[in-house]
Amino acid sequence: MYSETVMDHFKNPRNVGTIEDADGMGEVGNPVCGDMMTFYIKVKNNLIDDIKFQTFGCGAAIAVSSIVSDMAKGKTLEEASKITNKMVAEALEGLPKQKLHCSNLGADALQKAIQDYRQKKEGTVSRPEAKKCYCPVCDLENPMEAGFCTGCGKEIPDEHAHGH
Amino acid sequence: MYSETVMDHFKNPRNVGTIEDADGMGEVGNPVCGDMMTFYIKVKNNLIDDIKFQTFGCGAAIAVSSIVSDMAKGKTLEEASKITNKMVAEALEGLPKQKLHCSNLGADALQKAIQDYRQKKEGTVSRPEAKKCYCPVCDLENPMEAGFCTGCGKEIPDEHAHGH
Amino acid sequence: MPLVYADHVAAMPLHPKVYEAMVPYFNDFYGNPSSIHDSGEKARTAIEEARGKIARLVGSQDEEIYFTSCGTESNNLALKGVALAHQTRGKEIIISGIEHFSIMHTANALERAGFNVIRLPVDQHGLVDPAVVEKAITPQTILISIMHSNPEVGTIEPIAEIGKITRAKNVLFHSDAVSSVGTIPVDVKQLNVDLLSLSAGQFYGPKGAAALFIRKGVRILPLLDGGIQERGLRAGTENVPAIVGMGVAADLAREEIPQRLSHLKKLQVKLTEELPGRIPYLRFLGHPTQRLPGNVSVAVEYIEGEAMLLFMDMEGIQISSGSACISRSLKVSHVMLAMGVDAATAQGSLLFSFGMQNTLADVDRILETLPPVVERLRNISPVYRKAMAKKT
Amino acid sequence: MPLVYADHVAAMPLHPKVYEAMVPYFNDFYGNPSSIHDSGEKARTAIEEARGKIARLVGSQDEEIYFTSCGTESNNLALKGVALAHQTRGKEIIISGIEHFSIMHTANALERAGFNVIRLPVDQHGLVDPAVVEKAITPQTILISIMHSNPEVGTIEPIAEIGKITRAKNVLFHSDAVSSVGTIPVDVKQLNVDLLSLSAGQFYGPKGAAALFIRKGVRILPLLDGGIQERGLRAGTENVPAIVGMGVAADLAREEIPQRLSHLKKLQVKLTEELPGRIPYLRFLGHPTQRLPGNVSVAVEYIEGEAMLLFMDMEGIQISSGSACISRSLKVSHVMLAMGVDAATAQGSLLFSFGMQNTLADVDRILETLPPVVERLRNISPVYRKAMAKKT
Ligand SMILES: Cc1ncc(COP(=O)(O)O)c(C=O)c1O
Ligand SMILES: Cc1ncc(COP(=O)(O)O)c(C=O)c1O
Repeated sequence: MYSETVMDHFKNPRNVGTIEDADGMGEVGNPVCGDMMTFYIKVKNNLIDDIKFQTFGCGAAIAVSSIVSDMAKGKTLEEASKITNKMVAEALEGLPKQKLHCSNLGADALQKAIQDYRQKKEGTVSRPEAKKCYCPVCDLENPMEAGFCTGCGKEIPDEHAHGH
Repeated sequence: MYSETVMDHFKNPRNVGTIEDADGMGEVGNPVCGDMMTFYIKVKNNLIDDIKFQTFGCGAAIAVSSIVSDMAKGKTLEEASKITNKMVAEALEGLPKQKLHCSNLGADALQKAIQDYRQKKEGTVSRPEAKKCYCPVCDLENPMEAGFCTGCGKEIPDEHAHGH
Repeated sequence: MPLVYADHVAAMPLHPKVYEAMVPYFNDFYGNPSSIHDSGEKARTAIEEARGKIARLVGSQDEEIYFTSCGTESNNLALKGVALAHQTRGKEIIISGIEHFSIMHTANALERAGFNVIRLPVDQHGLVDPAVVEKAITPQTILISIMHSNPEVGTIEPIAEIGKITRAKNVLFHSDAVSSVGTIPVDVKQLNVDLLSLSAGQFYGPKGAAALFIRKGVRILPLLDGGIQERGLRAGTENVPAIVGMGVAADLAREEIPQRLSHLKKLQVKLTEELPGRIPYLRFLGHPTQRLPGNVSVAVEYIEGEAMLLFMDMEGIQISSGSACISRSLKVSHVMLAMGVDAATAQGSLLFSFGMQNTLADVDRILETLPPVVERLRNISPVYRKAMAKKT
Repeated sequence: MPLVYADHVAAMPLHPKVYEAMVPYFNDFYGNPSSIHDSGEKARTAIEEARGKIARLVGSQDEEIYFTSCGTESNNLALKGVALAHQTRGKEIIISGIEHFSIMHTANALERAGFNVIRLPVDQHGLVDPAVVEKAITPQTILISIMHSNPEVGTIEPIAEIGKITRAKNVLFHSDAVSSVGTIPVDVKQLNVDLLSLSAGQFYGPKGAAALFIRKGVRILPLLDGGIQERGLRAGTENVPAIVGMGVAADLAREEIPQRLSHLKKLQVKLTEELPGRIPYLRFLGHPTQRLPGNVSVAVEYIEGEAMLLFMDMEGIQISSGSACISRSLKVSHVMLAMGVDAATAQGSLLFSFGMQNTLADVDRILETLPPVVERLRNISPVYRKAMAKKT
């Protein structure tokens, strides 16, 4: 099911943990929905000097958190802000269709931590991002990331599937 | 599918043939319907002295003709008249459900030959028997002997199935 | 006395390589393809590989192949699934008069549910005329289903020509290719079909595995609701060993079709050519040239098929017939009637359907065994006696 | 490292005697049961023998057993077949909230087709209350379908009690006994059910064979139209080897159920008793006593199931979970939600389902392997950190 890279990051996640005196913190998801990620960053000279995460979730969610933390570490805030879901999925050598929403979550959590830092240290006002509900138990007949209609079980064409 | 007795009569049918100067002749069925039987009898002292048949039809039809001829041979006309479908099927140690109509045919053909004899020799008026159509290609949705509804394929309860 | 099995339209033996490939999926890899652990993964990988093999056999994309349990289910899914999904557009369905029961009775069921079913005639060889199909199409027509070949009389239908018409008229086109796939080349692109049924049991694969090709983008609803196996179109735990076997059988078919064609043709031609010299009053059924290789359908006049079958069976020769006495519904073959064969003649029909393990010696066995059986039955047939009396 | 397969609700290995019995039907007796020659006869005899064996396992008459291709098909046939045949009498169908997808989604499909579906609640142990069933019945009710046991949480339902009610009220009663038959005693007479689904794959039989018991006299329409196999209720060439295997598996089950009960119970009790001493914050799911032997359903709080499964799989231990991440529809188990288990807890559910080849050593392996996996995942879980922070 998972690529070797995913399994490697799942088995040996990089940068696991918390940072007590973090400069920025971002949390997304909810255990009710299956996945929850918390990112902590330390910023030095506009660079992400240290990064840690904690994740409740499936193999993909853990691997995504790990690789996002790796990708962000040492980068400037601007560079790190540009990490997209697609880059995450590609770095992991692909994710199963129904797991692609996990890559969204990882990038979202990082961005949230960066925004938190900016808000706290630089007073920048965060643009609240329009969040999609990833909740698999929500009332929506068809969660947009599901890949399948959860009502009838039928495949949802790609163009609608991952419209984050 | 068939009992040993059926197979024996099918393989070695008794009394096959025609009788040139028959005292009575009876023919039932139609090749269109799958089965056709012709019976010939010679009558001496009110006894069936000789009997022959020819049959176009399936294994059951041939076996039925054969055993009916055997059962009738040497009997008085009255006794022979009493040969019923049930007796035929029993003498053959059973017939598959969907072949039971063949036993009707055999008894019918014999009765017809006896009636023909009576008509010719004794001037008796034959009671025309109410004939059921055994034609498998007829328009009836459910041939009565079919055992199954030929429309939907469902089993037809026994009480309706062989109501000859 | 070695057995001569010449009833391949009814069932085929497994190819030894197919059986070999299935064995590990009975004993070692018994996982459920939906399970995420290694046993499940192995099963899932196996069925996806099989899907690819079947796709290559019929020229489709992998994800256009949906597994079912039998040809009947594929045909039911095609007709009912399309009917349900498209009924708001129209309620007219066109089939031919010589379809397999699984199309014919499914169409009858749809008719009872309010659909309008048009049944097209065939000519004396069993051919559907593409021009007649074209004329039958109305704006209400949502689906046309014409079989690729008819196993009872061997006729191969002009599916590619009909496909051009349905494509031009923008009507969905299904073909029941159960008796064709694996024996003769079938390519869904070349045929322009939107749906196509095939069954492993008809190409030396196992019973219990079949498939429906559904062109990408064709809307269809499932027949079996439940889990989201087969992308939601066919719920139920996959029959992994059978599907694996079907995949291997598909690969073998792809490689062997040229040999199959020539071997089966050879047997068919020999029997067709030599039978009339041994038995008078025969009538060959189906198309003389446009026919399934290895398929010889012949009516022996003045006698009945089941009786012949029984005597042949005693001699170890296993064949089939379109006689009413054989069908459990006690009806003479609707295929033969649709072709204008009279019912009495159809009663005496015999179907020899050869397979790869049959030999020319088998044909010789048939040529030796059948004539005395026919003679014996004609000798006790009142119909034969009358016909001969008329002739003299 | 020997494999510990403890996912028998998903799939079971074949019993070696079942496999042995199937082999000749792949290689030697490949005939079609509808053929009248000897090969066909052998196949027909074999499936009728299998029918008898299955009838004896569930206490029915032979002709009340109808073969299908899988449990899902049996469930679809039961619900849709009865709904179609009885819709003129009423359009109300009652199911429970913890049915398998093949009942739940079939009921949804019937709802879309105009039927009224009542979904009954269950208590925190997953039990349906017979009194609630009784109250739900109206003059429009044509069918009630309550599963015999739930494989996800192990709860066995009071089917015999419900059967008394439906019999008294003269309403048809179906029970999905797919996860029960072959593991615990199931007798259709004692249960008073009118229809009952069972599947060979759930009692060491092959995939591809299942059955529906339909009490004599119950009117039902077919789902697959075509030939008149299975007395017209299920068209399609019979999967002979699988049906033969199902028969043998049924005979074995009948003989072995007492041993199965005690062996599986032993494994279940050991795991249930020893797990809490090794891992804190567990919650056992389903009924504490009225449950399938060998079935241990437990929620490990603060972490997610798929991650546990992956680590266990790496250690050669194969199990299952009701987590949303595992279901391909990305929904948390509806069964657990119906029982009032909150979604976050359900994410951490694990299902151990033992089979006859599992041993007490396997349970030990699980007891050793799971705790470090749980610890590792809790250590990286923000949910666990927060929960612990709250507790101190
Ligand atoms: C209770 C229950 N019903 C029905 C089914 C469906 O069976 P299948 O997947 O073989 O169609 C299952 C499957 O495991 C089941 O556990
Ligand atoms: C042309 C054709 N279609 C459909 C079927 C149905 O296949 P099955 O009996 O495997 O369901 C057959 C069976 O031989 C067939 O010949």
